[in-house]
Amino acid sequence: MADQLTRARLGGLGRRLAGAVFVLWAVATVTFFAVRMIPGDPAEAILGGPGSQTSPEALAAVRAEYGLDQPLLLQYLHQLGRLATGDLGQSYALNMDVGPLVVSQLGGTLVLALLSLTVAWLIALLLATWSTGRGRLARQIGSGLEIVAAALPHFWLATTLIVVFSIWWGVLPPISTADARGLVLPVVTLAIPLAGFLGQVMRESLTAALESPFVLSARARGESERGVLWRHALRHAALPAIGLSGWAFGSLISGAVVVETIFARPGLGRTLLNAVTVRDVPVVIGVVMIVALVYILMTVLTDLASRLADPRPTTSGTGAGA
Amino acid sequence: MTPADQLTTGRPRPEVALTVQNLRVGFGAPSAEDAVRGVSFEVRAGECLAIVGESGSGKSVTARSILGLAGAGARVRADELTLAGESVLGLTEPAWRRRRGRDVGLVLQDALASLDPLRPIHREIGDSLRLHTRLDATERSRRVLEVLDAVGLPDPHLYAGRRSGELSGGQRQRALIAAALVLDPPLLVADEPTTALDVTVQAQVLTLLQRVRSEGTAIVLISHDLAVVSRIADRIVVMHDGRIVETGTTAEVLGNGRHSETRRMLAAVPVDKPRGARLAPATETRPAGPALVADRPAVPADPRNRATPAVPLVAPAAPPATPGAGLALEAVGLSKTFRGPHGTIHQAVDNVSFRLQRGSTLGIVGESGSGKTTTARLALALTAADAGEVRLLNEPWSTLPERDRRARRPLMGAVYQDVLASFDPRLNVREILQQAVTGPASAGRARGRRSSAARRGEAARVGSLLDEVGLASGLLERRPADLSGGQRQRVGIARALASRPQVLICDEPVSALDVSVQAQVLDLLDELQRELSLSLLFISHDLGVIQHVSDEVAVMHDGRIVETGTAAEVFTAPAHPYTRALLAAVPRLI
Amino acid sequence: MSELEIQVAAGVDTAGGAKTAGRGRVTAVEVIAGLLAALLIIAAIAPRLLAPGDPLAIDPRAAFGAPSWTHWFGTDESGRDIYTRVVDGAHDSLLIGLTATVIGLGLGAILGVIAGTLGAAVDFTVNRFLEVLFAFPGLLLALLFILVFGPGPGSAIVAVGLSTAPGYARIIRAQLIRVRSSAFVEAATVQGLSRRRILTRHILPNTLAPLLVLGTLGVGQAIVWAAALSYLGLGAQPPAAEWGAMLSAGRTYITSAWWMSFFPGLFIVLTAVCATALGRSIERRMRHA
Amino acid sequence: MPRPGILRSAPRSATLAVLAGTAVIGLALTGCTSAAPTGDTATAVEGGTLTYASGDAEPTCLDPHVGGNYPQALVSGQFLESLVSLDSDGTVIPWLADSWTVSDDGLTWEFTLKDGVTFTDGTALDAAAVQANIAHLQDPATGSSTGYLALAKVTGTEAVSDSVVRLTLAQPDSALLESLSQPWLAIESPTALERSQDENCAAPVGTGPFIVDSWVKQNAITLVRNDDYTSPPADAAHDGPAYLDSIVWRFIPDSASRYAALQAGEVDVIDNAQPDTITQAEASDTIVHLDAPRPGASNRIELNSGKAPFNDAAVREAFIRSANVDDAVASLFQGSAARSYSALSSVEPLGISRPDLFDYDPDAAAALLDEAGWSEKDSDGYRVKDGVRLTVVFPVSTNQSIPAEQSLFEQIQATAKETGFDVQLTKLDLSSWYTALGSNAYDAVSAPYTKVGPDVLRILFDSAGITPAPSGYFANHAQLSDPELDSLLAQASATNDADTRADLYADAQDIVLEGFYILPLYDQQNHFLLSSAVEGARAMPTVSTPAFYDAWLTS
Repeated sequence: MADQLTRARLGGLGRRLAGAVFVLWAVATVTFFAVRMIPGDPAEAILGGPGSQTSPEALAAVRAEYGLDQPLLLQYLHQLGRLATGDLGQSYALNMDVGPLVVSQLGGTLVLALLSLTVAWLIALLLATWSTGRGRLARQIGSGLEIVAAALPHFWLATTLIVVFSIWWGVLPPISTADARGLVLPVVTLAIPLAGFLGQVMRESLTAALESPFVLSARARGESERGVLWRHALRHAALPAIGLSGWAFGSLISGAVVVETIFARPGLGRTLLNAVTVRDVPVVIGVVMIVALVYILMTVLTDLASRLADPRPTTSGTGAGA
Repeated sequence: MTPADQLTTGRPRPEVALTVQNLRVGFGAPSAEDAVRGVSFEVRAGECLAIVGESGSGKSVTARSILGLAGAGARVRADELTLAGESVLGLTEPAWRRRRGRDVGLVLQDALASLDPLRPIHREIGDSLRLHTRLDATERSRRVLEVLDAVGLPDPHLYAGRRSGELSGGQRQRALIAAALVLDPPLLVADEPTTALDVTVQAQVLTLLQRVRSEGTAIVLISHDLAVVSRIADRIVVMHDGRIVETGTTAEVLGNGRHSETRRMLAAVPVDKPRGARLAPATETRPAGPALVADRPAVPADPRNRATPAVPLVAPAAPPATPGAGLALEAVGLSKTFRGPHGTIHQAVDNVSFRLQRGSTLGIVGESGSGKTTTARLALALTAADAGEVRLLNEPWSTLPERDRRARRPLMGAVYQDVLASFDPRLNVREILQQAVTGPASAGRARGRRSSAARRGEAARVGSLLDEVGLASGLLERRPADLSGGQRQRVGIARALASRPQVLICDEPVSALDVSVQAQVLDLLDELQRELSLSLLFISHDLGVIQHVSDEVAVMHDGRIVETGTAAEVFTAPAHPYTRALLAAVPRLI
Repeated sequence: MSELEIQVAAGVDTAGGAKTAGRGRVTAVEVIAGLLAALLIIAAIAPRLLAPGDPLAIDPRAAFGAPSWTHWFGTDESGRDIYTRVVDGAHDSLLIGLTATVIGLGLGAILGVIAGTLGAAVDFTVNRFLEVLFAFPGLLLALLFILVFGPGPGSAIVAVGLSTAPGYARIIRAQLIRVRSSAFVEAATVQGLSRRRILTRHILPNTLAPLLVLGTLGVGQAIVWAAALSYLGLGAQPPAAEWGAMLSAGRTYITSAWWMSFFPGLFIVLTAVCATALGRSIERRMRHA
Repeated sequence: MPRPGILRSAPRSATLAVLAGTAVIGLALTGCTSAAPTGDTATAVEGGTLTYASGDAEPTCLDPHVGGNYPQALVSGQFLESLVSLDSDGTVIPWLADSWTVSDDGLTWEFTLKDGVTFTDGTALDAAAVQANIAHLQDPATGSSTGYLALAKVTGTEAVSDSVVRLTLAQPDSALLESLSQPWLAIESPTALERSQDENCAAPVGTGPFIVDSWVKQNAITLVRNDDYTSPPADAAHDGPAYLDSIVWRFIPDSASRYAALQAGEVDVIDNAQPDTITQAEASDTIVHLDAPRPGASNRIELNSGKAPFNDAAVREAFIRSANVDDAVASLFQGSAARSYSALSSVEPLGISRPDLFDYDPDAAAALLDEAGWSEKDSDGYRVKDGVRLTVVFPVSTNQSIPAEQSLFEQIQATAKETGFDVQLTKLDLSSWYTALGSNAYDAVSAPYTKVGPDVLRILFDSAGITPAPSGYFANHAQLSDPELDSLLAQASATNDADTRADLYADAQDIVLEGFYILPLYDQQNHFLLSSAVEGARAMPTVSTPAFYDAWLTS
């Protein structure tokens, strides 16, 4: 029985890994063929667009350099081969290897995303705990705040925060700085809408937990409201929100596209937007691949975290990305 | 049960554990009627007082008010509310908290949900010690193991670290009781402590509670089930509509209940009532006239309408209609396995054979996980058996391809436990019945072109179905979600009857119902069987119900049928040890 | 997970929590959301009723006017009245949001239904496909689409529709599977109904019933997303009075004329909030209907 | 959206060939503090870090030999130097070359290099180094476009001595000195040039006052002072090393963030300042405005005379008269840009201005249209002729037109509508914009063009410019095909007599302006905003890039 279980778990892990590899392969394939659908000559794009007065010789040289003169299938296989060895190719526009570029931009985005996730968690927790068990008005205020927060577009929030905190009051820098001050506004910008989503889920499960029999049992033991909240209900409330962290990461990456541009922060989002604007295909593929990779990683971590927080064997996982 | 240590610590007991005088509890607007309206009782040390009533009678609210946990919006007033010799009226929340757990413990119904599923049980139990004593961690854990041992949890060292989900039903109910007893409170409030449990486990828990009482702890036991409380209660309080309608010793109440509500409840208990005996007043089974659309009309004041419990409509020995006229349903060597989540294999049904005679009832009884529901699904040919065959009216059934079986499906109806879920939520009663009346036949016809005569015929049939199950036609436009539990089950039965089936598969059709509603439904099924010569496959975990409805009984255990025979044989002279254990555990009135 | 799935998940519980409010009773939130929705719809259909001016009428001399009695929301860099433009923009913004939602919902419904009805192999394939789409979180899929098909309002609509489709598909597939294995479908089988009839009479109607709720909740998110693309210069372009484009145009002048971006943004938020509130309310009512 | 300079600058700088000695780069200063070199070096404070925030796109390569666009010029001017420079009057002055001679036939140039100059990697500046640079620029593998074109006539180099280098030309090129003054032809260490292109792009080595210390992509380039600096241009305000310890060169594409950062003191200098921030800056006493318009053509709308409806001069005139540009410029640019009535930048001395031709006069416009047969109006108020609406398709490049300019077009669209023009503005990314031009799918277009000297007219209006290059690009967007104009421009570029040349260009401009082929708007905008703590910063008189050699920070 135990043996069977172990084998089953190993099998699950294997399936999981195979699934991750499959998704990465599919992402690479989709992206490769999608960008080949872009109208226009990639060689021209490499040389700076149709306006750049390129000579046929230069085009031919570029085609040869980037292997664009080979049949599409061969190019695709080459691309896969390179990806398998971690080589993401050369940026058309940035004159450097995509791998190191993307890796160098990953750090900033990860710091931003993880900080935002933490802050969003804190805000959501505070709001949920404040507004739960205080009667209908508090619940409605809490719920209303969450819905509004979830509806706030990053770009508008960022702009409004800059106007208020940088331009009117001048207390926080509107751009990234060497110290942590520059992180405040971007993190708040990303955290507030996310907190709206997390808070909705958290507060609902908190409400459900507070109405459950085990909380009644705890109260019947003489547990205080705070004890009920911290010892019992919060953990249950956190479960679905933990499960959402994979999704949250994805949404933060989307947000980073906007936030990094507005706050002039280095990072994957800004790199991606620049690359899309100038149609720098290898960089787009590189960013997409690394985001997919990190995203898959995050969903696995999320699953693990969910399992740690909820060791019940019946846990059905989160379904995020899986 | 292990003869463990004393459950109690020998803490001195107050003579009177609880005094309640004129308790009133209201919710919502001050003008709204109170849920509890002037309840008074007293519980002494070492006494078990049972509060009995159907859902909505106010018994749970009363119980929770004793712990000051009636809820945030509740208005609790009383002339006196004394707990362990101290008045708790108007206590502040912190003061309440100091008493809860120390002066009074609470045991709830569903231990799986009543213990935090994310925390090991030793933490849950230790919480009381942490909150009310100054014991250090080692002392606390010693006491936790002590009390777990005392409640009869095997190997406390091993189980203390588990979560409620990793324990069996009996184990976790013991753990829950241990959590309430760890501080040895003079009073234990047990709110339906055995309701969701299998009958054998229920018996063990009742025995445990008996021990608790015998050691001097007062118990307030809340239950809807008179049979359960009769085992351990010293005195019984019957509640109805927020009032106490009857109070007395257990023997008095059970033997000589005076109030109509008490009598109704007593009459409705199916156990030991002969086959064919009415459980509910005839007017409630099929209320005549449109006025009677509710489950329980106001208790009639007219003494002629008073329930006459245990009076058989026909001679109890009278054999069911036309037995031996052939087989309605026959199962031969049914087996079914399921694959578990981690590749484990679970044998749900193992070589099960049975025969259902025409016009009779075969009761299948078993505890949870015994394979009875899978058996029902196999009989309905909703799942394909791994081995074996089901034959319907001596013709192939389970071996037919679904396409061919469809034409024969009208011969077999089904009544479900969760009847609400079995209705398409988009349809109202009329649409549900209409569809059932039209049945698969309409699929062949041109859509929407049925003649008006045919439509009139359908409408008439829907009306007569409603009559058959005793529902007023005023309910036709309602959706099942807006009906009461009993009404829903009647709609479910009407739907099952719509195709004029010969065989009815009833899977726990009354388990979700209050005992008096259960009585009405059982009576109804009984009458219908007689009138329509139905053959019933009746599946239930409740031996009382099975005993009451069945001509023949099959006892299932771990996927196998361990014993079959006529109801009389099985219930009076059980051959298999498991059957004997089951029967011994059945709670009976006195 | 997607924003939508969260909204749906949270909405279910909200509806449960709202049981104290009673089934039929109209809450204050619903009244406000309903009024706002009505105003937005009027603005989209007949903007002149709410703002009689010309949204494109320029008045260079009145440029960069702060909010005042004559210009409630101020004026923009060309002296156009921002209130008039915001009202006028309701049409484009709602249309973009609606179209994107219809595309997303339609694709999602097709994928979800295909996955749920055409057998295990198809289900497996569609599921893997959705997994792959989910590995392009959020805006990524939309950006990729725009990279291929070029920026513009049309691209933005399809891009938003495409990136929301996986979320819808998963909700619908889950709903379909829930319905398919529900007791009432089994009951219909027992009644002898054919597979096709069960599918068309019970499974599909019950699966697709929540589409209205999904759509309402989704419109809010779609408007925000489309506005984000406009903001990044990849969607609708100024001087189109689309809110995202207005906001984008206004951002240039944020240091001197905050109202140019504040009010369009405010209406994006209001619309999204309104959609969420209405979606939840419909959900609650359908549950109790 | 800020304008990503990678794309925008390529065509502009690619043709930035400088004609002989006619460029005068204006350096207008507004605000209360002078940011120009004041000679007030006695009070200069050493040390400090200056943070520069660029709204242009981040260069992909810091070596301006590679490609050669404006963002590269902006930053490379801090660490690379050219052989010659221009002073504020447009006169060529010595820089790395102390002196130069030209043979009578104009085919041989000899440059004598400044003594004792070394590159920051220790390599000496000598004739071989200049040879290596020219070879590098002319090597197709380098991928130079601007420098490559500027050296098109140079056929050979020779080291006459260690300090004298000789260039041999195929044809006389009176623009050679101006070409060599451009940052795209700066001289780099030959040792460094031998590295791989990737390495050289990351940190080119020159003789300049600063050295590339690090480059964190998508974030900042850090430049540190060259303590051994000895080679300031002849018009510099001081000698020796720069005052600043270092410069942090950041990329903040969002104009509002950029200005907010300047306001908050997070950065000291920003470029691409928007009109409203310029107005705010001028009201503030902590921010100084530096206006440095670029040379070449003025910003203007070109009307496609190659097809209907603008093949009719009356319709062109009607369009121009129906557009209220003055009010629009006043409201949108709030005084930071002056209306232009010329084909050339106001810094071009040979430009002529014709305010009389560009009055806003809707009545006259209506009369002209009536005469031209566009007398009917449809239900939307647009003019129609033979059932065809009077439509002006106007693709706008979001990369090349700043938001205020896009708003200007919208205002023109609105005022022209009153007369009955249906102006269809479509905002396009650069690639789609080029496609629209290449497929002749436009009636009006605005394309900036930077080139020192009136010879820009030949590129923009010579009929040869109508034929697209193989890549589809062409410069004569007005599709002006007039043999008389062609001949005037040819004569002007051949003559050596200044007066004749001026007359010929004036005649040519009259043809362009009086034919209503273009609607001039204003000079190509190039505004810097500086914190008032920054002293001594200036824009180079060559192509208006900022220079911080003389700059210092008041504490």
